[in-house]
Amino acid sequence: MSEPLIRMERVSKSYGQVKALAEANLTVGESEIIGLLGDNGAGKSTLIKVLSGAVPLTSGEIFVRGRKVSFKSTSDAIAHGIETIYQDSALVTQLSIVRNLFLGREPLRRPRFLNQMDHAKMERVARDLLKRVGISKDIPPNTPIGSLSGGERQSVAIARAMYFESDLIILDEPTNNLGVAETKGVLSFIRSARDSGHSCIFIAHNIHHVFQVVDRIVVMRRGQVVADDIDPRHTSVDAVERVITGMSEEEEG
Amino acid sequence: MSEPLIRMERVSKSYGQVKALAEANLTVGESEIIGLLGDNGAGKSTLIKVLSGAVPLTSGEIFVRGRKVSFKSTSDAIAHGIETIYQDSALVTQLSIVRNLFLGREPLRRPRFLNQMDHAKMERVARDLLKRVGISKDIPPNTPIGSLSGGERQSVAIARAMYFESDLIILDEPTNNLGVAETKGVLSFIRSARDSGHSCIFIAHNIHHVFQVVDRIVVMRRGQVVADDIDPRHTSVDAVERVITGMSEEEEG
Amino acid sequence: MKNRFLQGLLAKAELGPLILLIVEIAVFASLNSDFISILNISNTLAFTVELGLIALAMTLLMTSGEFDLSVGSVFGFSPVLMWTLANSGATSLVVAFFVAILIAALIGLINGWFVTRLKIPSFLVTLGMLLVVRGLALFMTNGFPQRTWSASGAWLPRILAGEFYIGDFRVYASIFWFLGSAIVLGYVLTRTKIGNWIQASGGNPNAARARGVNVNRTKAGLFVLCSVMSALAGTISSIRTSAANPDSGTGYELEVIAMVVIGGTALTGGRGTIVGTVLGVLILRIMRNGIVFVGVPGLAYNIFIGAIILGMMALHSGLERRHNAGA
Amino acid sequence: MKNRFLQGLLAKAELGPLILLIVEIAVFASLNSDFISILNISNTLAFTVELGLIALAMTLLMTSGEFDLSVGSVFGFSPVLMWTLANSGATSLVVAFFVAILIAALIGLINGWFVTRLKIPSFLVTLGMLLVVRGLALFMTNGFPQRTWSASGAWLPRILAGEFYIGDFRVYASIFWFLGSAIVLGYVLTRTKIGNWIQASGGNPNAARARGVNVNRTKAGLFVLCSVMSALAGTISSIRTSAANPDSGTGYELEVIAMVVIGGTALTGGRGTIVGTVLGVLILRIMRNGIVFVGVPGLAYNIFIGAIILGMMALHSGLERRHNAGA
Amino acid sequence: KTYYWMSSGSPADPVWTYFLAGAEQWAKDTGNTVKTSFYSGDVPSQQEAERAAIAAKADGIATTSPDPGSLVEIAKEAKAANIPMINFNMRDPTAPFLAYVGGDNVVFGQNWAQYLVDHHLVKAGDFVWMPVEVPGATYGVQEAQGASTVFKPLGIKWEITDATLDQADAISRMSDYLTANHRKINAIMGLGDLVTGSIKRVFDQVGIKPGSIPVIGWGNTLDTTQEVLDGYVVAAQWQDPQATSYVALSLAAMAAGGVRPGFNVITGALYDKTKAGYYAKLLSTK
Ligand SMILES: Nc1ncnc2c1ncn2[C@@H]1O[C@H](COP(=O)(O)OP(=O)(O)OP(=O)(O)O)[C@@H](O)[C@H]1O
Ligand SMILES: Nc1ncnc2c1ncn2[C@@H]1O[C@H](COP(=O)(O)OP(=O)(O)OP(=O)(O)O)[C@@H](O)[C@H]1O
Ligand SMILES: [Mg+2]
Ligand SMILES: [Mg+2]
Repeated sequence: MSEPLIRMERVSKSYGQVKALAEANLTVGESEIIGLLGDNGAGKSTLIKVLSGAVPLTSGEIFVRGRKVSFKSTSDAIAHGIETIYQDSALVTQLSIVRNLFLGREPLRRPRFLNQMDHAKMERVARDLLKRVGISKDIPPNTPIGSLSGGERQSVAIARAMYFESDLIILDEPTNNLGVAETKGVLSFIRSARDSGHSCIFIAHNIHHVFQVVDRIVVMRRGQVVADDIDPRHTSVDAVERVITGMSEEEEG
Repeated sequence: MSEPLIRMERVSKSYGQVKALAEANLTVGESEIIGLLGDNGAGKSTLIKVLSGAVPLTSGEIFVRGRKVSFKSTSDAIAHGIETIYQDSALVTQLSIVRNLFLGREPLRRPRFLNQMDHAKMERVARDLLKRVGISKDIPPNTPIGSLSGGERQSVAIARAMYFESDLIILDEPTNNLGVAETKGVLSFIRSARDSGHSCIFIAHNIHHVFQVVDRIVVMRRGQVVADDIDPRHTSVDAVERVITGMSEEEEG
Repeated sequence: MKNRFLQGLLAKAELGPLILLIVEIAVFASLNSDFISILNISNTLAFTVELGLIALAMTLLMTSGEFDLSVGSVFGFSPVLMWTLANSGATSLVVAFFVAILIAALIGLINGWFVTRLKIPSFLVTLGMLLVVRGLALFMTNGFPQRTWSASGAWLPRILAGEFYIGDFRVYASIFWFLGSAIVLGYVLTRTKIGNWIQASGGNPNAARARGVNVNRTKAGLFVLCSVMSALAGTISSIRTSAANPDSGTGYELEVIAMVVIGGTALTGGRGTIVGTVLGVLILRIMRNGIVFVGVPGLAYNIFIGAIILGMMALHSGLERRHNAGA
Repeated sequence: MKNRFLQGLLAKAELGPLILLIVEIAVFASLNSDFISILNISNTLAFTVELGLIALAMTLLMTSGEFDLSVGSVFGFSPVLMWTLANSGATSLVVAFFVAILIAALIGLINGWFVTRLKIPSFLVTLGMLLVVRGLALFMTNGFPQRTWSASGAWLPRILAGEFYIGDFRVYASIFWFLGSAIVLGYVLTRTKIGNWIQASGGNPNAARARGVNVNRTKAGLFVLCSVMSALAGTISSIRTSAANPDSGTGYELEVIAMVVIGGTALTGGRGTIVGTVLGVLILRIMRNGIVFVGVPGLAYNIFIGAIILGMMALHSGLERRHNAGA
Repeated sequence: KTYYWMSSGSPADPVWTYFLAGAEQWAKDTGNTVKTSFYSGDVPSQQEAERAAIAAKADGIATTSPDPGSLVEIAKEAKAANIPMINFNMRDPTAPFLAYVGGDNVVFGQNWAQYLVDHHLVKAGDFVWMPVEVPGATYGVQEAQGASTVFKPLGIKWEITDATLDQADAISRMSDYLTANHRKINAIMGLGDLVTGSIKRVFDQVGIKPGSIPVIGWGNTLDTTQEVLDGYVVAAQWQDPQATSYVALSLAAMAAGGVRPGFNVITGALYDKTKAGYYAKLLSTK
């Protein structure tokens, strides 16, 4: 077997006394969609925060395509092709949709006087993206995030990940506040990302959503990965729920 | 038919140009659980914000047990027995779980010197409540909210509504960030609330959750109530989804 | 209950300032042995507790997410008003005192009204109020300091700022006002319903409002408290120093806020500690006193005060980080 | 593009201050006809643009969620340093100027370092720095004002603060510095990548960091900008008034922050407007000038300034509310 | 030996730099340690510091009074602790100091007003503008009080305005006032050194010719001596700032050595164009 895209080995993370991650292992292959499940406080968000450089790990190692990496900040992870959509969809409420979409990766235009942004391009791309995630078309791209509904905000965060097609896209509960139409948009986005050669980690509490798209299900409990090779095509929702709640130890499909 | 607990008539609400509510009507009976569905931006949160006194309505009328009311603030609504759990689970991150639970309704103890709080009672009740909502028992009640996971925070907000048993409990997407075990806790709480004579409005995007508990489904679209008498026992999930997305106008069960 | 209270006192937020204070005292004492003489301690305490009274009220106000730049001007204005009334023969000193306190309360109310009703940032409101009150003091007196007849016989001055001797140790009555206020306000902040409301108002006003907490009234009340305590401090100081100058109190606002913040109260609201403020008050005042002892040249005085504030903050942040290690 | 730029200028945030400014000018002009005389306008502009330079930089800094209380002390310190070096014969005036600017940049860098690396609130850091820098200026000069040889021939003073006459209307070169800075900084804030980063750093620093924005470097850079602009303003002012007093600039920090806030920039960060700041600068300076013209009693000056700040804020908030009606 | 030199003034006030220079000169000449400090009119802070000096067992203290009457207790405590305390520059007659060195602000104010009247620069019914750095500070209050004893009987009106201790701001405010009121102002009395020393810049800014409005006031800075020579200021008050500090510390040292001074030293002189050169020379050899 060749080196996977991502390999996390015996990764631990403590917040003071709380052991949020206890020697968790995870691999993600090329063009693979992983569904990461687990109850509240299982450590899912912490795992992907470590992987995206948002918090430093206490111990353990991370490899990208077999090369050991050490992320000091999210920019490091972004530079390695890891793009993340956080659970609390980290948007700047005062800024407009367009500005949030391109924050940190603003397209520039000539003349490069003081790095001016290419507003025309930004707006064009934004309109297109908003349509793709199914946000209603009457919201102009320069609306401030602060006046959007919870679901609309989530959609903006998704649109951002769509645009910056990275090797690995991590989505922490992206469908949480989404309605029926928007959810369909996200799920189809995940599928098309895989089809064009990207990998995804998809965290969600709605197991039905996970079952619809992922190639492989990973379950966490109390900071550890307790099952990492559940095939959604050969397992029932109920069986996975039992693994999540720990009612049947190590039951896999 | 005698007067229902809540009757909202032709309620409208505009944010500047945006018409978030356009003459919406809603009734809630005694001991009834309403499931409020609708896509992102349909106006669900706005409707219940108006009902809970958080935002003033632009036009329309609200009746509680047939008496016309006008809520100037959330305290007015609370005084009329309407308790709300917001979508963004309005907690104070700097304060502890206990203090958040009782914020605004602190139990006092004798001697009433400067209204001292009854810490002993508060902690006792808090421990009990946290157990009932299924939060892991090793979280002490004086942990600050800021160090809880997203789902744990939601559970705290639920616990609060459980304690202050009001006539009407409004839950705006309470199961969003919840895991399997916690979701079960919330759903069973809703059922037991009804059984003890309280009414509930339950907003969720996960239709499966809604189907498990509610007596009646109300669907909103573009600021209006487009269906208000769907019986979950005689309708399929798919049929409701079509009403939500507007693919089959006015289709009811 | 007692035990838990003590435990609360020694919570992490106060540890940094406590260590700072101990280090500071050790350094100054080693440089000049007269530094911990009875005379010097008594002397330092006198003015310290006056500023401390303001800092205590400011702690609550800052916990609720606001602050008040007008405290220094009220500190100067209130005694001037009191003595002007008393000297003019219009009223007795006692009545004049209560009138001054009442006017101060009114000033606080106006601050609170502007901030909570009109939603103007407290920075601007209280800066405007600072100018108005300072101007009023000057205008009312034509710039002249007021006579402060030595009021040794009257009961009010005795209660506010009378001298007592405990052996050789001279204390002013004001220290009891300070200690009393610290205990009551510390109790209010940590143990009572109002305290819960204050913290919630500063931490997440929308959430607090949604729970039925009257955020506006809470904040307005704290503005009033802050003004009244400043007026009390000003009156006490004026009686003790027998001076009532329309200019006194200039610049105290920044010093008081610095005391509160050094003590560990968050500038952004939501988290406050009275014990920390008491430590912060001592840290800053002892620093000023110690610098006189060490004999820093007059013109370099500010360099030292500033450098020490920066140094202490760096140390403070180091301690905090060690405490929260792993986060 | 041009059109959109103009449209941006007249966005809602700036409407309130614009109306205030127009009302203010109309009121003063109707009360005293000399108010809009050429002499008075030229007089008013001279000092206005000097403070304005600082306010422009402060706008960017406050948009990024920080502020700087040490600007006034740098304003005083830099010219004193420049003249001390030049007068001692150690260097030429031009070299001395660049040394002073460099030292100011260093001061800004230290502020930025303390705030971003040690995570100490900018209030405390810059308050400490204010004291240190002010103390340095006093200590270095022994408190004596520096001789400012009338440098009419030299090119640097001419470029910085030379006089020009347009008919009877006297303008100083500094107005071009101000206008130039306003245009460049307004452009940076609204049209460039850095501007986007500045707003994001103030609005939600965690979100910005998660997107790979270097929040710390952005803020540190703005602290440097703020110090350098203060130094520039101080030097210009010193050349114009031929005075280099170690204490000049005292209290400017509050006035500058008030200008920025009146213009519509949020005290809490995330939202800033250069056009608003230009209006805010004019509003406050014209108010000070106009009050003298209307002839309020000398000692009541501060009462009026304060009351007008409060009144304007009330009006401002009224306008805002009307604008956002329904929300 | 260790002496404390404690000023109620502001380090920003140019005149105080000359007072300070006198104290430093004395320290150098005598080899004693002099600890200097400024309190900018903050009474409680100054009282606390004076008590700290007493607690530190100073050999002697030279101090100015922030406010007449405010150092009574302190002087008593110093006396009790056997520490000689000399009052200089700002007099506090009610406090039991050993001696006073300096001028009398009330008399100065009176002299300025009298000078204007005697030289027919103002007459009954005229208006005099009195800018001051810090309204309410004792020196300005006392000077205005002195001037009023002359002006009031003649029906001469005056107004005190707030210039601030910041020179750029002071020039700006004074220019505003002068632009607005130049038609009604008959004379200007600068109640402090900073405002008097800024007159030339203000006149130049507003375009008023030197001498067209008579100016009188403090003259302890090179700026003012130059203004007198150039005709902007008709007469200015000299106060011997360096000598005042020097003599006050000398008296303290003398008392510390057991010789108690039984006298006060009164300083000051009003100079015009003819004598200004002499004082300019005195000041430039700081
Ligand atoms: N900043 C923090 N400080 C202290 N403890 C933390 C912090 N963040 C998370 N934790 C703790 O670490 C554990 C794991 O949290 P994490 O957010 O990774 O869970 P999760 O699986 O994402 O849960 P959820 O489904 O509720 O989002 C929890 O017990 C949580 O309380
Ligand atoms: N404060 C506000 N200012 C301006 N527009 C707003 C505001 N709050 C809501 N809206 C708009 O009103 C409409 C209804 O919003 P609302 O939050 O009620 O939707 P919702 O049904 O709760 O959606 P979701 O499922 O995403 O939470 C949306 O278009 C939203 O953008
Ligand atoms: Mg999570
Ligand atoms: Mg909603």
